Amino acid sequence: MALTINKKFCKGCGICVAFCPKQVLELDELGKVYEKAPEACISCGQCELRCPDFAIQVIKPAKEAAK
Amino acid sequence: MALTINKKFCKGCGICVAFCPKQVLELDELGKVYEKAPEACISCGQCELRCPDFAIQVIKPAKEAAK
Amino acid sequence: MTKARLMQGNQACAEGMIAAGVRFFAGYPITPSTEVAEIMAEELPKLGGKFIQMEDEIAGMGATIGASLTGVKSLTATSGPGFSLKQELIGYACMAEVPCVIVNVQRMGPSTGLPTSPAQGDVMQSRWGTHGDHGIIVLSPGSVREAFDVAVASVNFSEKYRTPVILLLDEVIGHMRERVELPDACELKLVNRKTPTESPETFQAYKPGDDGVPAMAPFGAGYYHHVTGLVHTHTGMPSGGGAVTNELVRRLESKINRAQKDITMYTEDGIAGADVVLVSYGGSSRAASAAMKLARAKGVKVGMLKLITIWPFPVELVIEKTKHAKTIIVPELNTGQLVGEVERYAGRERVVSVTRVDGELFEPEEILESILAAGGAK
Amino acid sequence: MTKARLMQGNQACAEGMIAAGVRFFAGYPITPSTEVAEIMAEELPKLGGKFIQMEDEIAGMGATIGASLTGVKSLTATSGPGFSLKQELIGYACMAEVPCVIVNVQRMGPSTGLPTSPAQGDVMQSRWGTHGDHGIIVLSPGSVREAFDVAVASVNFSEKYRTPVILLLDEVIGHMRERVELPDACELKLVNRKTPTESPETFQAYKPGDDGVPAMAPFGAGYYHHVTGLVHTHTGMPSGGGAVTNELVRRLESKINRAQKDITMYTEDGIAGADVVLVSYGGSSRAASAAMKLARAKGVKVGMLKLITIWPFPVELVIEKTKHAKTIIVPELNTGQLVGEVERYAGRERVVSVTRVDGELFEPEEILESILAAGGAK
Amino acid sequence: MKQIVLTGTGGQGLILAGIILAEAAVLDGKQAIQTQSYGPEARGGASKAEVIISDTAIDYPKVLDADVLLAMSQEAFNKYGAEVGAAGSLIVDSTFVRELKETPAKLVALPITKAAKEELGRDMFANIIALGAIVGLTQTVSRESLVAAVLARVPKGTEAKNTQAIDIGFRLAQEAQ
Amino acid sequence: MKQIVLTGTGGQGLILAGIILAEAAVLDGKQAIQTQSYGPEARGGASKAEVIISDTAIDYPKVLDADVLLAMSQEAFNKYGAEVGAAGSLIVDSTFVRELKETPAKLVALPITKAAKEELGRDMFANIIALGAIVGLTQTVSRESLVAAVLARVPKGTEAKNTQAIDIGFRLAQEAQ
Amino acid sequence: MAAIDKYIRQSALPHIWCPGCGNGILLAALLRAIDKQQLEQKKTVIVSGIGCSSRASGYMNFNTIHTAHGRALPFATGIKLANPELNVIVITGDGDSTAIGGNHFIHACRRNIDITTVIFNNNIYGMTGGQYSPLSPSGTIATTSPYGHLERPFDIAALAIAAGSTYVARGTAYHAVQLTDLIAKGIANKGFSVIDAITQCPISYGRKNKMGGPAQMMQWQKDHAVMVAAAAKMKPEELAGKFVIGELHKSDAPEYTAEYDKMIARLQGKGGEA
Amino acid sequence: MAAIDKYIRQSALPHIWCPGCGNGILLAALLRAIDKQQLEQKKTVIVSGIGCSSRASGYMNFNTIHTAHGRALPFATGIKLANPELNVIVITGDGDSTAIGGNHFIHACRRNIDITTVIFNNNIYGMTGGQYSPLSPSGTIATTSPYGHLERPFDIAALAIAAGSTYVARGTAYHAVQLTDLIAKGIANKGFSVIDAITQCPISYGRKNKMGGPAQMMQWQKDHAVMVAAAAKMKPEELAGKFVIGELHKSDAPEYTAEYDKMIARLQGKGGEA
Ligand SMILES: Cc1ncc(C[n+]2csc(CCOP(=O)(O)OP(=O)(O)O)c2C)c(N)n1
Ligand SMILES: Cc1ncc(C[n+]2csc(CCOP(=O)(O)OP(=O)(O)O)c2C)c(N)n1
Ligand code: SF4
Ligand code: SF4
Ligand code: SF4
Ligand code: SF4
Ligand code: SF4
Ligand code: SF4
Ligand SMILES: [Mg+2]
Ligand SMILES: [Mg+2]
Repeated sequence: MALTINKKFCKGCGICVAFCPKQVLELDELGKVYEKAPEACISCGQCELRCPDFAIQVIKPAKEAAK
Repeated sequence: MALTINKKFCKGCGICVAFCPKQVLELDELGKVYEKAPEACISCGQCELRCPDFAIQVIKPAKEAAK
Repeated sequence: MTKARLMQGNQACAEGMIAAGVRFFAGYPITPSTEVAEIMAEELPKLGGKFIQMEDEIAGMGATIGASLTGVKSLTATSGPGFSLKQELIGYACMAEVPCVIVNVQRMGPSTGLPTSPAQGDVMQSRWGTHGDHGIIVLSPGSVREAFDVAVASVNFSEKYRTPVILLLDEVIGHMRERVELPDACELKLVNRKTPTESPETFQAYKPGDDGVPAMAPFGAGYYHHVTGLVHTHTGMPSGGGAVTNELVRRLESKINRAQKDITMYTEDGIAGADVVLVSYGGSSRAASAAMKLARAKGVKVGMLKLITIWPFPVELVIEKTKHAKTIIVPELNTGQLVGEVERYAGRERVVSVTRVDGELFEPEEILESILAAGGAK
Repeated sequence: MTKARLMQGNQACAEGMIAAGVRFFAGYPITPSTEVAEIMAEELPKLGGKFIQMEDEIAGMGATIGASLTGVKSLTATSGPGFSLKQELIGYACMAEVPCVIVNVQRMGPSTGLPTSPAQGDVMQSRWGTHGDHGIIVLSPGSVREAFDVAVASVNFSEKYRTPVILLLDEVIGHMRERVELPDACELKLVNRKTPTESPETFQAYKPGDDGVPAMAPFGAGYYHHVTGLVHTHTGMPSGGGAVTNELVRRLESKINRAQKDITMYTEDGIAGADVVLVSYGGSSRAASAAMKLARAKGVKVGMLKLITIWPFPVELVIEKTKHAKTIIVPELNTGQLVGEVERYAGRERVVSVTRVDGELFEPEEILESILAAGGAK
Repeated sequence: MKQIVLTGTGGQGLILAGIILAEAAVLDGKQAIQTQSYGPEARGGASKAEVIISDTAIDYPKVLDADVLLAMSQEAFNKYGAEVGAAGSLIVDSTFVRELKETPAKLVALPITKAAKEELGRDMFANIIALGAIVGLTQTVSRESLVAAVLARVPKGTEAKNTQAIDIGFRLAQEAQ
Repeated sequence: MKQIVLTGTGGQGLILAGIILAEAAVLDGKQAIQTQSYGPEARGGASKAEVIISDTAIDYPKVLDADVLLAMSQEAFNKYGAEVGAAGSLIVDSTFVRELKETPAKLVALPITKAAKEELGRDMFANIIALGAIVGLTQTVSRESLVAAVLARVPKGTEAKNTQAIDIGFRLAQEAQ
Repeated sequence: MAAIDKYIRQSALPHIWCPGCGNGILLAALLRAIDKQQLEQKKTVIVSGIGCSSRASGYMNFNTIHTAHGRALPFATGIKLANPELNVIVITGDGDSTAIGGNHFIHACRRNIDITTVIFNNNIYGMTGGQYSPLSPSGTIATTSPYGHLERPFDIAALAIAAGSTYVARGTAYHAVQLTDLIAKGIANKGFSVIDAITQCPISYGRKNKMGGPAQMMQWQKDHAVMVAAAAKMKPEELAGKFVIGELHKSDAPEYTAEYDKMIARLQGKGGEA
Repeated sequence: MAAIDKYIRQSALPHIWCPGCGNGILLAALLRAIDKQQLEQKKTVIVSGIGCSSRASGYMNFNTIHTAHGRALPFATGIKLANPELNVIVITGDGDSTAIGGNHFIHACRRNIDITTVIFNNNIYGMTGGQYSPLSPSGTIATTSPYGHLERPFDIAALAIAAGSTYVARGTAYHAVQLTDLIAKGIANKGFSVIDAITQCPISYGRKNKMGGPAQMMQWQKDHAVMVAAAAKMKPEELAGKFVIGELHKSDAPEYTAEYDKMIARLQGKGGEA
């Protein structure tokens, strides 16, 4: 999985959802983010970049692969 | 006489003396302005214009003549 | 139909100001006073009045004084940090004798403190915050209805005595909503500053009347007088003369002190025969009242003097109302401020200071304890 | 060779500051304090220190606090109007416990007042000028030599107690030149703020020591702590907790009050057996001394307690030194300020307030009159 | 005297709910006081509104002994839940409060926000549903006064939905009893 | 104890003169205090410096009873002239003080500024001449200390002229006696 | 002078300024400008701050107020907003307006409130005896910069323009006739007008900076000022060390109190949407 | 995020900002810029004022100080001047920096003191619940302008340039990568640098002004920002209603603390005349 989500920090603002180019993300019924379509993620980092709450971290696949 | 000088107001700064185009004015020994060469005065108004102390008034000859 | 409404203290304060004729407000937002500004922004233009949010509190104070000079009743509102910033110009208003009202809705300090928590930490500052000797009037309401009444009174006093008046609210009263029935506009007695009876040629802008207060000509009315924060003569022109200085500085204080009776607002409850007298003011008086009733239920003879006017400190009143008390309890949401005056005038031995500074209102139990300790010990 | 020099009070003050280790000054010119700034502008850069004239007094206060946070002993100087403007940030320094010294050379107020005339009108303001409860130290010298000594003491106290200290000069002492012999640098005892003994990992920036004062790490030393004017925990991080608030607000006052003995500076003269005790401070003590000698020559038993530390008000000392006096006379160049504290603690009956507010120093005769009236009446 | 405490998070409109409740009491001819406490800062975090309703003058404005406490979020439940005792009711919005702790109070769990979303399409009606439920459960104020107070406060055009919200609240209350 | 008052207008350097006089007294091993009073404002108008010299500690810093009063302008003479009594001396600069009033004091009129202009070419030495004259007339401080104090204060390069100024002052004093 | 006599409180003269101080020249220019614009005397308010320059208000026979240091503009804003019928003129020093009063200055510019501000700019704090001001040139010797001033001065005209002022001009005491004209135009502008009036402080600036006496300082003004039209044709090198005088900026923008009155009219249903 | 983890006080999170508030995005951009410039952590000081934005300092693992409203720059000036070795970064709000703090702002620009100031510009007073700020556009609905704001906003970049700042840039929360870059360049500039960082306050600004939710407000930023290079090629009509982002100004001028140190060296005879 390319994303680490810290639900405790997520405030459900929806910014990551709106700007994810691949519609990977959605809010659950408690208003917290989750990966609806993890397989679509291209690890572009947009969500991490714009999450105001330090709630998403994108692990770059390049690094993963190198391990 | 074209000038009314209020010696009480004059502080002897010398500005009028310096900028009079006709060297009409000078400071006396108490440091107050007086007309050394009244006849040379052309009523140009420079002294009144630049006196910081409202100590000189130039009576325009035109007006005088009209009376 | 009843006129009863639920109303917030800050709103009652704002409505009182408008009812008293305030038509100009200049200020800078700060919690927990902001509602006063917001209501003014909404209401004043509808009445042809003016609201302006200035670049800071100092500017708010300056514009308020400026507006008042044109003859308009003027107001500003703030809280601790902003009140500190306004101090220089509050002194200006004292010196130049410009009527205006400053609302300070106290919050927990010092410094930024706890912006949304109640305290009564600015009591001494409201008297002494600006440099130099001066007199000032400070009123502190203990209920939403009083916030309205005191707003009206503060405008009236400022006009009558040509002085800044501080309306010292606290977060308890300012932010609380309670049921009120407000008087009709026609029931209110409004005071306007004296205007000159003399012609511009003979009028002296700072020549006091018999009451120590000079008449005031609004800018634009054809009186070409000078207003300054320097020591000045009766004409308003600067002077460094000793006699002029002495007369002026003493008068700024005495015009207010001599009117102490007129200015003093208070309520009392069961003072006669009380062994214990609570001297209370503002938000903490609510807890004191509750404690008093609990104590009475336990058989203690306890009364309460609730001061609304806290400066000039009502010396005679406090002496009179406490003279038979064995114990005087002064509960305050600070580390003990007005208690100093009570000690000074009633004598230290009988006075108990009850304080709370954790950002919460007293619980009645805390005050009750002191009452019982006092009631029991004697 | 004698080390005697003729020196102005403001200069002695500035030299005392430098001798005490001040290496940063930020301020804004204002009569009659400007000489302090001017001397700093001249001397500090030679010593590798920094002087900056800021855009206003508020900025001067802010820069002074900022500089102190880097570990440098820092100073600002002003007079009434500027002192009023600094009040908000003085409260910040109290709250964030940043050592710094504020010189206020008092002039006649309120407002612009008489900029070049003496007064002692800021005595209450120096204690209560900022909003919210806080403790503060205020020292007022009565001679040029004392201006030097008190400058050193003010820096020392600010460092020791991590608090702003107000050096309350007045125009009499500030502008007067008199013969002084100053101590050598090596004779001075200098105090530096405590620094952390713990590592950055365990250090808590606002955890008080046994003396109620936390150790202080300078910015840049590797301690990543937070400084704020909000109520904060021992770590320095904001908190609205009641217990945290109570502990902090009370400690800010108690750390100073508990050190009252250490902080109290005074001189006394002939208190034992005196019927009349003068309680005096600052410039007016010079007239009081002269009056005392005149009275003694007339056979009156009169003594004097000259307070140098005026806040925290030296309660025990004043009680002790006045307890046998039949009359206590408090001469002040204001309408009666510190006299309130004397009345509070010594009892109103015996206290006589002698005041002068015309922009001139007392003449000895005026005070003598009160002494004789008191000496005669008893 | 009735003491009611409404808790939740910033955006849930609980202070407004408190005001409406107090206004309804005034319409009933009662004395009423409403207060709130903020966290250390204005933004986010748990929020709390208090209402006291009485037939006689009210001295002390804060709730000392709650008759009803509403918790609309887990955080608020954790923080304030213990403020209601055996004699009182603890109403929780089961949409958000998932982990319940022991309480001596009468516990009533209602799907308040869920109902708002499902039945009215927007969670912003949750506070009004909560009011309906509280009044339904405790009769602190009259239903007419509640309706009047709500309608006096809400934006134009939302009157119908808000009346519906009150009804839902009453229904939830009834279902729970 | 000697009490000396120096009065005149702003630019005449009388405060500096007061400081120098007090410094000379310190050099003599005496106690000394110097004060000044400004008008209501810093600029222009009459200026006044006071010096008290004593063998013992000085409590009160202001002059109560002047032994010497110097008036270097008409305005200062009018304003302060009466502050010196029968036991004192009133020294006036006759260059500027043209209208004399009755005074119980010993009146000494000296052409101080005139001498400065005529003998030293610039009126800025008038204050030092005045000091020379005062010391010449009253021996308040020693001549050596006065010279030392003056030289310690004046700009480099003007030492000779200043020493000369003192001499002129002493000469004027002598001529007057 | 006859024309401006009625605008002067004769009994307050002579004024407190030092011999040769330029403030009196500027004051006269201002009075002539008021006369030129034929402002109604009783509807005219003069507001000043604190400083030598700010004492000018005391000599002027209008509604006058000498406020606190730096605060003339907030007071003036209150006066103008409370009664827009009044003509409000502010007299301020370079320190008063750009040091302690700098914030009020830029905000008054931004609001474009109809106030005319004349800055008596002597590059120094005169009143307190010569400390550097935000308009002191780099290198200035002042009592607080005994080793030469390290900071750069503001370009006050650029600042006023950037902040939104709709009329900005510069003149000097030497060019007193032109200055009168520039002030008159400032008064005529319906909006916030700034006139940077360069003047000499021989006592607290001139002496320390070896500028000579008052007349020499005015000669310096004459020699270093370049008219705006001439400056437009000069190269930067030629302009180095000189300063430009004349009308430097004029623009249009809504005036604050007029906008406010429109809002009131709208709310009271007296006017249309404006 | 790993790179900036060490710059965050993890125990202080979650932060106090509302859901969707842009402050967190700006904070992350700033931390990345600090990382990019490899500032020595213990020699770096973060100074903030008062406001929602100014709470950022509390989350940053440096020497941090949360000062008083509007006063971050005077504190920062004291810190930098007392110890020029420290890297000083100021975080401030639009109200904090241009309302109450406006004077300190222009003076810091003028002194060109080596401080980097990041303005978290949400066009409103967020902390106090939505009053207009000097950067609120005309017409803004705020709690203190219920009928639409009458004043014009400052052009903060023009103001900073006129006041003397030597680096001025503008970015947005949406353009977070570019913003990081602009801040990094500001830090690199030896002098006073200003970064106007446009951000969204959905609660106190967005709601009242019908801007939609946080994502829509960021979309607005995207749609209305024009890169400086592109803007240069556009006509004024095309730019109307848009704003320019990127590096807006860069110039050279003596830095204040460096000048001060040279003066000390000169006085102590350690350096030549400089
Ligand atoms: C709050 C405050 N700070 C400082 C002063 C002292 N002060 C009076 S005037 C002045 C500066 C004057 O400079 P400027 O405005 O340029 O006027 P000028 O005297 O040069 O005409 C200062 C610092 C004051 N009166 N009030
Ligand atoms: C002296 C003072 N005045 C007013 C306030 C109240 N106050 C706190 S933050 C703020 C404005 C914040 O606006 P901004 O700087 O834009 O920051 P934001 O909250 O929008 O990030 C105000 C007016 C204060 N704390 N101190
Ligand atoms: S990394 Fe890119 S694609 Fe993956 S979830 Fe985040 S925004 Fe979407
Ligand atoms: S941007 Fe962050 S806070 Fe907002 S919904 Fe996504 S993860 Fe949650
Ligand atoms: S009017 Fe002209 S010529 Fe006559 S004295 Fe004045 S300046 Fe000289
Ligand atoms: S300009 Fe005026 S004050 Fe100066 S010397 Fe001439 S008349 Fe006298
Ligand atoms: S000090 Fe300067 S500005 Fe002030 S009156 Fe004297 S010459 Fe004019
Ligand atoms: S009020 Fe606005 S600026 Fe403040 S935290 Fe909320 S969204 Fe952010
Ligand atoms: Mg100036
Ligand atoms: Mg903002």
